[in-house]
Amino acid sequence: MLVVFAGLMIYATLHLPERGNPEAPMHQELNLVGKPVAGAYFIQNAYRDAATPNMVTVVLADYRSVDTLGEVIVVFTAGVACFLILRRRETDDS
Amino acid sequence: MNWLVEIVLYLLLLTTALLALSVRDLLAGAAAATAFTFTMALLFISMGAIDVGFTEAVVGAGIVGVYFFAAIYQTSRGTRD
Amino acid sequence: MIELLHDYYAYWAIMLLLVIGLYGMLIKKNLMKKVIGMVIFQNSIILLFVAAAFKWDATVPVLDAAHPTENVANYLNPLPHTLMLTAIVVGVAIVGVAFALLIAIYRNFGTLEEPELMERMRGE
Amino acid sequence: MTDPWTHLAVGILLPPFFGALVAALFPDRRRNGAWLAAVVSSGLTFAASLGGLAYAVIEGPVRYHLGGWQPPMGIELVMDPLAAFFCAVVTGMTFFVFIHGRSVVERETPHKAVPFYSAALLLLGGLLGIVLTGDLFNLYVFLEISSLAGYALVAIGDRRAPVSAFRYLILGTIGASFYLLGVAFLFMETGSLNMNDVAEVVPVMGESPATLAGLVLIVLGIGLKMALFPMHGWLSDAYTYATSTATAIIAPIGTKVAAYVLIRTCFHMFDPEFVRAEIPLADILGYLGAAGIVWGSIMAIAQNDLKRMLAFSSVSQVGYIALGVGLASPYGLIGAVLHTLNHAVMKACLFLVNTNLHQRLGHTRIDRLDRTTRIRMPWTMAAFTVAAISMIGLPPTAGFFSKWYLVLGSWEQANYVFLGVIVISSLLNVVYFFRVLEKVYLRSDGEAYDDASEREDAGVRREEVRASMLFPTLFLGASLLVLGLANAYIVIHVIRPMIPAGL
Amino acid sequence: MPIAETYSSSIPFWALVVSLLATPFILWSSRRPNLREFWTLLAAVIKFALVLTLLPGVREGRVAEFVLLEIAEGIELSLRADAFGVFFAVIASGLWILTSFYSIGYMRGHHEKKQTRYFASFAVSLSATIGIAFSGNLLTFIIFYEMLTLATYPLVVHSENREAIRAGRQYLAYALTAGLLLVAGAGWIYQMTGTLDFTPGGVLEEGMLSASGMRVLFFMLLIGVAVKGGIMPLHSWLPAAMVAPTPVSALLHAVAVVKSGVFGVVRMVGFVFGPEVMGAYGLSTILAVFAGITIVLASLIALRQNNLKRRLAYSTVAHLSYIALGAALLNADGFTGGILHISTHATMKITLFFCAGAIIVHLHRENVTDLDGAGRAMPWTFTAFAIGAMGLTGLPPINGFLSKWFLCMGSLDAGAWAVLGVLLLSGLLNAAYLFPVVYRGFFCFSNQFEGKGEASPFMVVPLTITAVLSIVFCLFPNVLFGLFDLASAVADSVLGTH
Amino acid sequence: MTHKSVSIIILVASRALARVIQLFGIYVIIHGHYSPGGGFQGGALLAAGVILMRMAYGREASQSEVSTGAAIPLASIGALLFAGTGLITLAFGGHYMDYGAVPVPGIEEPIVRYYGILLVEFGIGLAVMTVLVAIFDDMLSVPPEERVEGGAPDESSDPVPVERRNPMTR
Repeated sequence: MLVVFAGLMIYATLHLPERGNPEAPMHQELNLVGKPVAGAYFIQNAYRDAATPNMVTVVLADYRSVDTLGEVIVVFTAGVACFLILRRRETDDS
Repeated sequence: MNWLVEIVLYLLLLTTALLALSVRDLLAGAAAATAFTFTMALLFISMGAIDVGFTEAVVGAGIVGVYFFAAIYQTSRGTRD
Repeated sequence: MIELLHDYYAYWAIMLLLVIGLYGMLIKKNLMKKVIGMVIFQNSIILLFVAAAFKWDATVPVLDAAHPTENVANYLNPLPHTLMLTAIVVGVAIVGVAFALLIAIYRNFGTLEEPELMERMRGE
Repeated sequence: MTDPWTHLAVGILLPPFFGALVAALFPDRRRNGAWLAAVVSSGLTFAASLGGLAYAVIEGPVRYHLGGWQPPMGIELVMDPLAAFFCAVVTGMTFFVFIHGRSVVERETPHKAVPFYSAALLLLGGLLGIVLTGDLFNLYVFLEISSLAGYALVAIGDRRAPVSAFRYLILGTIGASFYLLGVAFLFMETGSLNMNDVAEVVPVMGESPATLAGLVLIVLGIGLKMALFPMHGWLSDAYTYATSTATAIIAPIGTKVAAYVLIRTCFHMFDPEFVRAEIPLADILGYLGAAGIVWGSIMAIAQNDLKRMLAFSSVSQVGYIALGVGLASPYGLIGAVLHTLNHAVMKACLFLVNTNLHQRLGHTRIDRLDRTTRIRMPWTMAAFTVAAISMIGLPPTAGFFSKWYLVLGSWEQANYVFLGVIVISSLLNVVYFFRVLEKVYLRSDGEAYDDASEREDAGVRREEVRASMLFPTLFLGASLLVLGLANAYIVIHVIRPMIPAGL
Repeated sequence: MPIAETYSSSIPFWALVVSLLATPFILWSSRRPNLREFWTLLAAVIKFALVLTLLPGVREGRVAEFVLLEIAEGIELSLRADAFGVFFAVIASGLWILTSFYSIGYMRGHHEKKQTRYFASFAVSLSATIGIAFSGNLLTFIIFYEMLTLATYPLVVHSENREAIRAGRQYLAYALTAGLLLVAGAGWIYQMTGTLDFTPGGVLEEGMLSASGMRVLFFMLLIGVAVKGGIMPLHSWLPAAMVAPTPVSALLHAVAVVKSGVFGVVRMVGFVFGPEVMGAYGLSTILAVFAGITIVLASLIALRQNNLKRRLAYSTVAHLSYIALGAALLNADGFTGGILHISTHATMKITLFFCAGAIIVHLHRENVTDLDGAGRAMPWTFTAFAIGAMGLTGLPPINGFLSKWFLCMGSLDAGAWAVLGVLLLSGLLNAAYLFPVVYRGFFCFSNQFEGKGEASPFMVVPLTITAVLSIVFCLFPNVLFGLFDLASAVADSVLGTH
Repeated sequence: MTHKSVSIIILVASRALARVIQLFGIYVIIHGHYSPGGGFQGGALLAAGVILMRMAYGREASQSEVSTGAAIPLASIGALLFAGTGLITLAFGGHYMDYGAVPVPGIEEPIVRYYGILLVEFGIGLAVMTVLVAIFDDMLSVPPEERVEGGAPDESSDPVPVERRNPMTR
């Protein structure tokens, strides 16, 4: 079954845009219906918007800051989860 | 030239992945998994994703590796499969 | 054919990795092996995103005066990179919780082998 | 410049997260503070959801741009009636379970009440994020928040709980990763992560195996999270071995939100016609749902533990929702959405009853329940009765009406299999609920029915659970009747506006 | 087709809920039996009075309507007190008063347990029955139909022994399956017509479905209602349910529940399918065949029953099919006779059950063969029993004669000789299984009941009243409530004749 | 792992290395605007330093940096710093997380965003560091030799087929 799955996946990838092609939809400035595409916008405007050269940082902490907030909360959740699962009595101060 | 390096890295990835899953010593498996993530980090960097590569190196090879060892330390090391 | 190989070999390798990871998660009987499979599985998806962000002849997404930003093809797409930063962190969090569960299981049942575990659970 | 009420979108999302973070600050001896944080924040977000629902229904959908960035750049929250409705359902149930849980949590998870509340709130926040977000990747992040919190909540419980939690984690991760893989395909094909953009681009782009693969992977991943029929294995153990409050929190809402994503993906992001024409995805979903309904019911009959029975019944009820989605018609959607609400209320009520029983009796084994149970806890059992009747789907309780719409939808498409399944499963529900009711209300076989046993019954003291636990149970039970009678109002004013134009 | 003038009135609603409102009071005063039964009687009297206030309007051809709320999209929870509904409601609520009195005597005389649950369930059942009577559309009907199922379940399992629990399970299995088929069928009809309102003459039209589709739909709905109506082969829960206390058997299993079933059959035939569709697709023949077989078979089985209540139960099964048969004839006399039989059978059969209950409580006898000489101990009771038996057989001057007369006329009218034969044959069979009881009571000498007098007046008075009513309604069919006019009005409205 | 190592080389090397790693971590957080790195990577590095100390010196080491009991509340504060920043922007009438909406006199909007990002990165760093350490602590909260108590399987019926040797000391 896994082999079949692999075959199907590889078949599906054949219809993806070629790797590294700058003409791929996600690298365009406008998409098929004429709306701006995020990646190009970030490259062009990141420094202007936040005075920070590292585009990844800007995207991370400004454009998509809620993703990052979610990420921090995921980490926090993991901490709470491990606490719940593993820790014993140590915090028992009664 | 660049993509030759990449192919080597891909092959390394496949090797380490299979190795990590097939060895019977879990500690060796964990080491292989760490190698896998580290190769992954190299591959990221070779593709120009320096941030991702850096993170993968710190986290995958560092923190996750430590967690692996700690978990194995807390449980058992041998396995039948 | 070479063209096809050149354009798509990365994806194929990624799909192979994916299936290897899936195999580890579903077929392997040792729970630690399942976690290793999970790491492989997640990383292969991350790799797919990063491979998708790749453009030939482009530079890293850090502003560089030598490359004007007007030409988008000069820089790699920073969006997937950002997403994958998050995905890596999420992956670590999951692995951490998985280890916590493994330790808890081992404390309770003294084994991480699935068949034995099932046997001992049935005894409850 | 913007209507201040549009901030309700983010107002729904934030309280649980702040609540979780603040709750974690309390030391164990101040655990009541954590409880208060949980109740207050879930109450706040419940109020905000109701407000948001009213706003979305009256004023139309809200698109809230987080960080002030336009959608393809930034992330947007979409608070349309569908999303607000699901938020209200999810937060409402959690709110009542929190009120109910105060003493139970302390007893069931000694010294860990604080992280318990924190994790529960994170679960709630994650689910709300899934519902509200309009961004594919953001959804993944929230999905993982809720999943991680879910694993943690499931892992505390009896000795077997970590094992079931680990299985849940493996399958949940596969599900979430499939989802992410699907997102990768869609992203590479369309160049956008915004659901709205994807919805616009896909028809222009035309069909492509890669897009289809993306869709299938997303549905597959969400199906895993939703415990859709062949992928339901994790659910029963996870619900059974967890503590009762944890189950009461997760069970009513966890699978519902996955169902929501399914609705969003199949009807909003992709044109329903596309879904129907390219691959019989909707049909497959429907038939899987039907299979799940029957399978879950049969398994529920075989169980001896009340909690486990309810868990299998969840598999079956999720099947109803999938069946409604699979019908891919207005009636099907109405049925699915209405059933989400009804089932959430029913399951919350039933699991609270389960908790109450566990609190007083120390077990929830069906073969050890008898009429003294009812004499001791008459109100709890009354709530159970109402909820059971609703689960069976008898009028005028809420459960009947969601089935009614599903029946209408099945007739509309002349799908006799679905129709038969709905009928048969109701009968199976009768079997497993009346088995309990008979035990609780009637004498067991051959037991003497005379004055002596009457006196014996009179000797059993009434020891109902405390008011803070009883009130939410009864409230949910009573609201089943209200929901049943008010369903037309809900359908016309709230659910109708959700139906996408394409259907 | 006469368009009934409708007016808005909340009386049907109040008539419906009054017994529902009494339920909490009944539960609350569980420790004070007198107060508890006071509530029951109060509710019964108020309900009857409210139903009676609807009567004049209905006789003038006006229909009280009350829309409570929209119960599902496009469908309202509407109560319509049309002639047929009021007809049924008058019978059910009127007999409830008598049954309540009788229950008090019976339950106390028999030292039954759980009397509070009993009275509460009884009150809810009555509400559901009135709801069925006044239902303005199929969905409302289904809602009350299921409510009735649930409310009577505690009554069936009342004695909580193994037999009762088994009977309860059987009852639930039959009734809930039936309810689901009704739901499914209702969904289909709504899908086709966009309405579920009960319309005189039917909502379905020829050509809406293929012949086989129409038959399937008819079977779904028929099975749905026929389970409660006890049409064979779906009758078997009814004799099993005779383990319930006798007043339950009397009111619910001779009047309210089973009559709800046949009421539903008539509603389906006359108000959903309509005579044209019924005739065009041969559906009436199907119904007639089932009903006819039921009548003969059930009568034959009744002959073999020694347990008095079971014998009466099979008799009930047979007589319910009279009503279905009347509806299946699809002409004015048939309809009138069938509908009239709802009322006539109610008074007669309740008399018989009351008698059986009195015998059980007072003489502790359940079998027919043990009743030698009982008539001398309980002359009133056995006289009443004789009247009921005569009525069921179809002898004048008991009202059973009247309805049977019309049924026979209808079958002649329709040229259905087989139906006529069935009716006559069943009359003979009725005599064969009922008169032995009377015979044993009065003419077989035994002194086993030496010194036993009549049962308590709580029981004797109601059964005397119902027996007298049986006679009165034959001699003066329009007296008090104008039942005959109502029945023929219903027939007219369905068939579109004047 | 849970106790102080016996090897002097490990002790000295880890102490030195840990400080370097932590310093580098702080640098990575602050310099994330210009080069790869940011709150997460820096936080992970800081955590790595602490974990290294704990691995070498036992569980009680470096408690002053991240104490075991206070880790989760500290993480909560870190995340609150992040989420609270968004709340401030909301208070100034912007959308959630719209740093530009905060009117800081004399500073242009992009610069406000610049500092907003920095603030957020600190929050991330704090949360990530503490949580990663907390998970490590939790994993080692019960040393292997004590773990028989409280729910280990019945030893008499269980032949203990698993290795109990400490994999780290081999």
